[in-house]
Amino acid sequence: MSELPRRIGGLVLVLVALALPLVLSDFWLQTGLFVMATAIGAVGLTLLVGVAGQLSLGHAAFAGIGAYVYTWSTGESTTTVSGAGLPPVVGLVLAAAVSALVGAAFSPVAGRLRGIYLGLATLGLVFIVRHLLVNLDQWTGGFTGRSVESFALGGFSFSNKDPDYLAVAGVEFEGLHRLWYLFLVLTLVGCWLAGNLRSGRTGRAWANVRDSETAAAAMGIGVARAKASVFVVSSAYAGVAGAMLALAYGRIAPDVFGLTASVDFLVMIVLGGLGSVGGAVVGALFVTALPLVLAEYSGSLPFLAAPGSGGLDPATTARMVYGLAIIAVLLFLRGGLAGAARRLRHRTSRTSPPSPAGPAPHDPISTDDVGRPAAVTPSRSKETTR
Amino acid sequence: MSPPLLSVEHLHVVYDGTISALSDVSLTVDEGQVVAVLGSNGAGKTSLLRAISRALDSYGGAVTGGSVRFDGVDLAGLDTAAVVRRGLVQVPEGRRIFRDLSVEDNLRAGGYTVRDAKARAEARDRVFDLFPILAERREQPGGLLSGGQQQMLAMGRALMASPRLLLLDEPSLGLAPLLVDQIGEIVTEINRQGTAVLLIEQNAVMGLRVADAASVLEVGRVTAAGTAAELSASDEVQERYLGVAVPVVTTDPVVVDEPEIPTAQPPQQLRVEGLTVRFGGIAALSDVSFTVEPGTVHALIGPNGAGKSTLVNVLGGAYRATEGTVHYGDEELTALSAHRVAGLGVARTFQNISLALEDTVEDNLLVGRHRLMRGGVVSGAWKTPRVRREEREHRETVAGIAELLGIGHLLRTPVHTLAYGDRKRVEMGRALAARPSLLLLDEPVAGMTHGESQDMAETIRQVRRDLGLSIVLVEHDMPFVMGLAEQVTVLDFGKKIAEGTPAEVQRDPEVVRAYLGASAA
Amino acid sequence: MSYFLEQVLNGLSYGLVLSLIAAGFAIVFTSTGVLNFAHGSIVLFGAYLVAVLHPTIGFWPALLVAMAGCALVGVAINALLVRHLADKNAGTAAILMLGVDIVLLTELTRRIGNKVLTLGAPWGASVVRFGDVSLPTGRVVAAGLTVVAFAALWYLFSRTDLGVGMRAAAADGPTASLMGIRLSRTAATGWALAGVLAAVAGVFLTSFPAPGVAPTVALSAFAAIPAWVLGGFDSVPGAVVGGLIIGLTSALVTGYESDLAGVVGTGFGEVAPYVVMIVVLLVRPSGLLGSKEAVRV
Amino acid sequence: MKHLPRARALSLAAVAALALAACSTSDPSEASGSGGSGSDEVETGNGVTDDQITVGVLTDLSGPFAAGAAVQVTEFKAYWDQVNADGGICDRDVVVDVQDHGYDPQKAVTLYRSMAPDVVALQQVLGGPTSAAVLPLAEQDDLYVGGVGWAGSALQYENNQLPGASNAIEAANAIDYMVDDLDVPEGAKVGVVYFTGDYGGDALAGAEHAAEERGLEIVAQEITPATTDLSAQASALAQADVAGVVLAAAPTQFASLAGVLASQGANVPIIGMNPTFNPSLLTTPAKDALLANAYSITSVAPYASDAEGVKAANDLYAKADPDGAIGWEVPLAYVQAELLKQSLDGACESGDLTPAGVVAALRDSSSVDTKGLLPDGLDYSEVGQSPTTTVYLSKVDANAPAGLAPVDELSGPSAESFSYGS
Repeated sequence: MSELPRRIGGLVLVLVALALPLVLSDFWLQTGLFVMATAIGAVGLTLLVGVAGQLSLGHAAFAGIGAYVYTWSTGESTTTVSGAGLPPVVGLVLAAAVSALVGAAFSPVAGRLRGIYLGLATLGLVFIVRHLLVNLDQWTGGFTGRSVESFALGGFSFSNKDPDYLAVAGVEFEGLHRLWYLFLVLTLVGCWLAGNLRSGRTGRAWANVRDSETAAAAMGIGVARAKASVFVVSSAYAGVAGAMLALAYGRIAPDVFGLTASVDFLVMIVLGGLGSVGGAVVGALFVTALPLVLAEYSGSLPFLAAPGSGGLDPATTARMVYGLAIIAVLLFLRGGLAGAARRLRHRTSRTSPPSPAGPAPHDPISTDDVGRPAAVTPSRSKETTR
Repeated sequence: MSPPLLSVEHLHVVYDGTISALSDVSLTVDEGQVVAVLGSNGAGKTSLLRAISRALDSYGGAVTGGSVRFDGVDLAGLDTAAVVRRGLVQVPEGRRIFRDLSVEDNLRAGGYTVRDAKARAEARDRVFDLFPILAERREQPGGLLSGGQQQMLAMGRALMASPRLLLLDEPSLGLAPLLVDQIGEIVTEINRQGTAVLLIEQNAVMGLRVADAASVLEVGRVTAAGTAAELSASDEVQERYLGVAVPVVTTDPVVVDEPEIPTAQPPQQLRVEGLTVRFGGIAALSDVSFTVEPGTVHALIGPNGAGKSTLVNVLGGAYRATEGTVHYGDEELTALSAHRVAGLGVARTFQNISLALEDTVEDNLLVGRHRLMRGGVVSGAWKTPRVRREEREHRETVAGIAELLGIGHLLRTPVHTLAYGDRKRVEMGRALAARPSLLLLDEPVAGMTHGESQDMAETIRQVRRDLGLSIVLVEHDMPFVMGLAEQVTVLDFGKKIAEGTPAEVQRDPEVVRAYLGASAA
Repeated sequence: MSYFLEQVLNGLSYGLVLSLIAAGFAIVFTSTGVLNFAHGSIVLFGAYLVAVLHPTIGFWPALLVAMAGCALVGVAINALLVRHLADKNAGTAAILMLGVDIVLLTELTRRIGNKVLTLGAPWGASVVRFGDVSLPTGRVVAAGLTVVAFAALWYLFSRTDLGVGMRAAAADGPTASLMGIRLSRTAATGWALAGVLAAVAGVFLTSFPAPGVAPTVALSAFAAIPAWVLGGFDSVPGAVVGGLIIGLTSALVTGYESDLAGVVGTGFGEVAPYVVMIVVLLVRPSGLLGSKEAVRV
Repeated sequence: MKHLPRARALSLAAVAALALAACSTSDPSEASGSGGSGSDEVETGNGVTDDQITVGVLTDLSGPFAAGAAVQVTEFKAYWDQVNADGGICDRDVVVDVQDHGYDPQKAVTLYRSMAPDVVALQQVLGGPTSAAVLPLAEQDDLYVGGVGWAGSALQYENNQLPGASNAIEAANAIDYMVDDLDVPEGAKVGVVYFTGDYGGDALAGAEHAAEERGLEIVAQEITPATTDLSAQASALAQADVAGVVLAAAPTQFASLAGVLASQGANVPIIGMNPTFNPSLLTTPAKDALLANAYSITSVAPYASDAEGVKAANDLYAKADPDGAIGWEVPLAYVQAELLKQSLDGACESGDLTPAGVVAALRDSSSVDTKGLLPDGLDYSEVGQSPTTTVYLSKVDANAPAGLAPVDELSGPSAESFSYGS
């Protein structure tokens, strides 16, 4: 049984995550906040795309809605933008709820479209939401966006104030440190909930809808309902992720939730391994942290030209490395990072025999459902025939 | 003596690294010969052709042993296109014509490898001579042709490459007896013009009539081989494909004790009345009526393409009826969506197993419990004590079901590592897990060995006895049905042609004709 | 009235350029099942090649080289990357193309810098007048060349063996390979065709009335996605229809922005194509001319 | 195994208890008085050691503005090298820490976090969305941020230094110039083509104010940076029969708009805002149209200006990178470094070389001169208003260095009457 070592490993990770703010610099703390925020979004998306097989390129739209709902509901009204001035906790709940509602409203569209058609329809959602965010400027602050109130819980603020000074074991705990713990709790709870959903009745229903809507219906699963529920859940995750991003930035603008962000979410879950909650988190770490770390440290790589000297400068190299890393993972790691990790575990643990290569992970973009088989997928059906 | 044109030696084929499709298959085709390979669904006939054409890759299969030699050359290492260029061309099962392309363009695609314009024109003239109807309809999209014409187009398309050996995969599939005879004549004519033919057939009579020699393939092995005449006379072939010699096992009257796992509700009467289903103008079922009494096993049989699967799909709510009704007790199934039908206690299996491959057997079985569980999204996410308890209870239940089906030891195993027969059992277990009062089984033993079929038959009997439910059984395998069902409905070309007890049906001249072809009647 | 007419002509000519890009998406998709997120970079690459080469070899030869170059890049992407994916499915292929896009775009951006590279197109900034309506000459040439390109595509697909083979492969790959059609070859041809179309489109996206080659051109190519989708994923004629609809929509929404701003806000021209796309998909889930097959069990 | 969750909960509680035990809410640094004093009398803080001052630059070396940013980085470095050669500031050498955010706000915020503890000021944060993300954080940290662009929205931050007149002032001056010198009659229509966002929005606000003052009517057309073909916008403007156009966009849009307008026979003046002109535009097909109709208004003196400061800047750049691209970035980079130097000097003099001290020094200066790089008498003492109302007007000219021939320094009546927040 690999359960026990896994749990111990998880416990160690949590303890390390708890201790990290004691030693990390602001750069790493800020990076960690972004990673945790995007991880929540990626977990939501992996439920939608990986588990239930509903391709979405519009995840950032829901994150944007969450971010703005949080910012508006917790913000104070000023001469240029309005705000409801609600407590931050309420704002967080509202962010999840409103995103979920929009997800529910979109689910009839999802019911009609499949595969890549659904993906590109959701792509449209990103542009429409962005348009609204820019134009509804009395709520959103328009193109330039608006500032975000810091999080607070019962008089304790997750910023540099209230209390003005807080130290743990001699390390001063500023806003970043405090937010770290808030985000850690949200991330752990988010992953735990997603894991429960995935392994329970709901997750089985979603997976069956993905594999075959006909078979799912024959098992008594209401296909339309299952699709709606997964859209709602994943949108709620995106909403929370958006609120977390808003907190991590301190100021939000519509451009943060554009096409790039949507695509990044998708890259996270594909790199991580579709349908795997852990994979989504690792994917978020990879996609979010790698460019930041490369940007920060590429200057110390010896073989590169100095910025502005016209040669292959660190920044360009960092971006290239990021692109090449994506390509390399897809070319060499079956089932993404989670798949590679699974194989590594099998190889290292003597007790379990090396399992044969698993089936190709489910492919949400495959056109099997809409018409012709994609040649990349040499029409291998999920069915077994002899 | 010159070497045979095609020689297959000790061929082994495996799919997905686990599922064995062919074991130690050997056969030869000589220049100018017609050789038939007979076998039922899932016997491995198509895999054999794919192996010969080097087309296994795209289906996840691989040759793991043995060799295929064509004209003395080992085909290993060649790709499909190279095989075609050597003069070995296949007509795939189900015709697979390019529906959006015109007849002419279909032929053109067939002649893709022929670079010489003159040779191509000649080949086309030959095809139009052989199939005048294709010349008439050359401008039309292939999809608009009738079934028989499509078969002709598929054959003509292959002949465009002027092959030395033509591989035909079930050309008689779903065709009316008269057309089957016509196709048989065409095969003979093609052969007379100098092309050797390897013919794969379920229709043993048709296969044996045109072939010089034949092999019988059963679950990936050659179980009989010889000249066509020898095989026609063989009892085994008669028994296997005609179901003639099998004594009818009279099923004992069912003693309904206290069932161990009671059904949710007692089974109801299933009434199918005047059922018609059309797909784009083509009638898959016309005016079919029958009744399944509560607690009985009712078999639906008929040749390939008779409409059996369509019927199951209507019963399960996957297809809409064009006309007619289906009632289960007081409920009209034809008015309900599939998941509501399932909610009434109607569960089904699929002909092509439809399981979540990455998940364990236990998780797959739990899917069947879906309709009986109550945990929602919110309670499931937070794993409330009630949800935990429910999950535990249902896991215990499906463990019991797995034991009943003999797969208890596989509960924690991912499905993709299982052998074919076990997957069929998981599929059945998932349906049973839904605690149905009516179970629809779509070809539960297709592709199983004789021994496995016998086990499955025993399981089905046991299930009915222990769970006291009605079973509608769609099967191809006649002897299997004869030993199990109380009532049999025979379909052919979407129409009901006979009904009665197994013994009655077996003697019905219509049934014999449908199964054996026009000339046998 | 002439204002309206001018917007319509503008929209249609821009739409034809979009349809070249959309057709590239459609051809790659039908021949290899890949959602080519790097297509925009390939369009930019084509324009960049013309901009770099035209001073030495002249505009038209440079265009020919660019067409060949883009075709080559496409073929190389397919042969070196797509065919070697660890998980051969359309989802990972799409993400792979994102990776390719990042690499290509970064390098091109670095090379272009903040300069506006010019193409040296012979038509310069001239315009053609039809009565009181004027249209940039480049657009007229674009329309003409696009019509020629689509005529050539039609000829290829309906009159040549290769084209018929590609259609057969797109319709049913495994069966086509049983006819001796090498799928690797049809796939390579598809990528090459898309590259050629991309180079042509790149030239017209960056020549007058656009000022020249800048990295944002890769973004403009994204505007062709709604055109592709609403035409139908697997349909080249659909790409033409989709391109025209999207071109017309953007031109009219932008041209009448001041009248529309009260209703839909400013900058709606960017969003309108996606709105049209979603509406069309809801009415016809597989696009206007996409093939739809009955879903059977 | 079943009680592992409980074990986890227990350990969590243990950690929490430990953390509480180690907690403290009284600041030790407050007790020890002013920390970090150097050996001399000057108080120091982040980014300043006994012999070194570190200033930060967050720029875009891999995104859309990479090329222009590279020019500026080169000029920055050359400038500080020169200052260090002359003895440095406050007896310390100045070191520039350049980081690349690639026009990505997420990177900008993260890099800011890593840089903030180690710099005394941010000489430059390039880009609208990136500086919008960084400015509020820098304001919390009381850190000087230089030359973000010229959008009025940045004026509200006390720590922000704007190099010259804001976009609204530029646009208002553009309208004034059209009326006063280009014979645009009262009652005429003037087009404003602007980028969505703070840059364009600010320019539109200035133009609208001026139009009201001068009795003109505005025809506004919003575009995005992805709009490179302005046919539709040009047609709409020609249809409205505008007598002039103000453009707040980027070079590609400038060329497209000028070309299309001319091709439609609308030969009206087009005045582009700050970063809208680029010498390479004169190789495009729109060259003739630009030469005939295009003007540029800048907050910083153009490259071809013969002011002393501009000459110094250009010479310095020519020495640092003889093959480098020339353009408006050169004087801008120089003057940004110069402005920061003046603030650092001021902070040094007042004995407070901390980040807050640098901001205070900036806000103390009500009349800054920069040897003609920026208009004289810049007033940074009023937070929220443009430091000047004077701008530079140039005409596109193929013979001038960097393609712009200086015409005039102007401060029009409606630019002077413009006020933020009114």
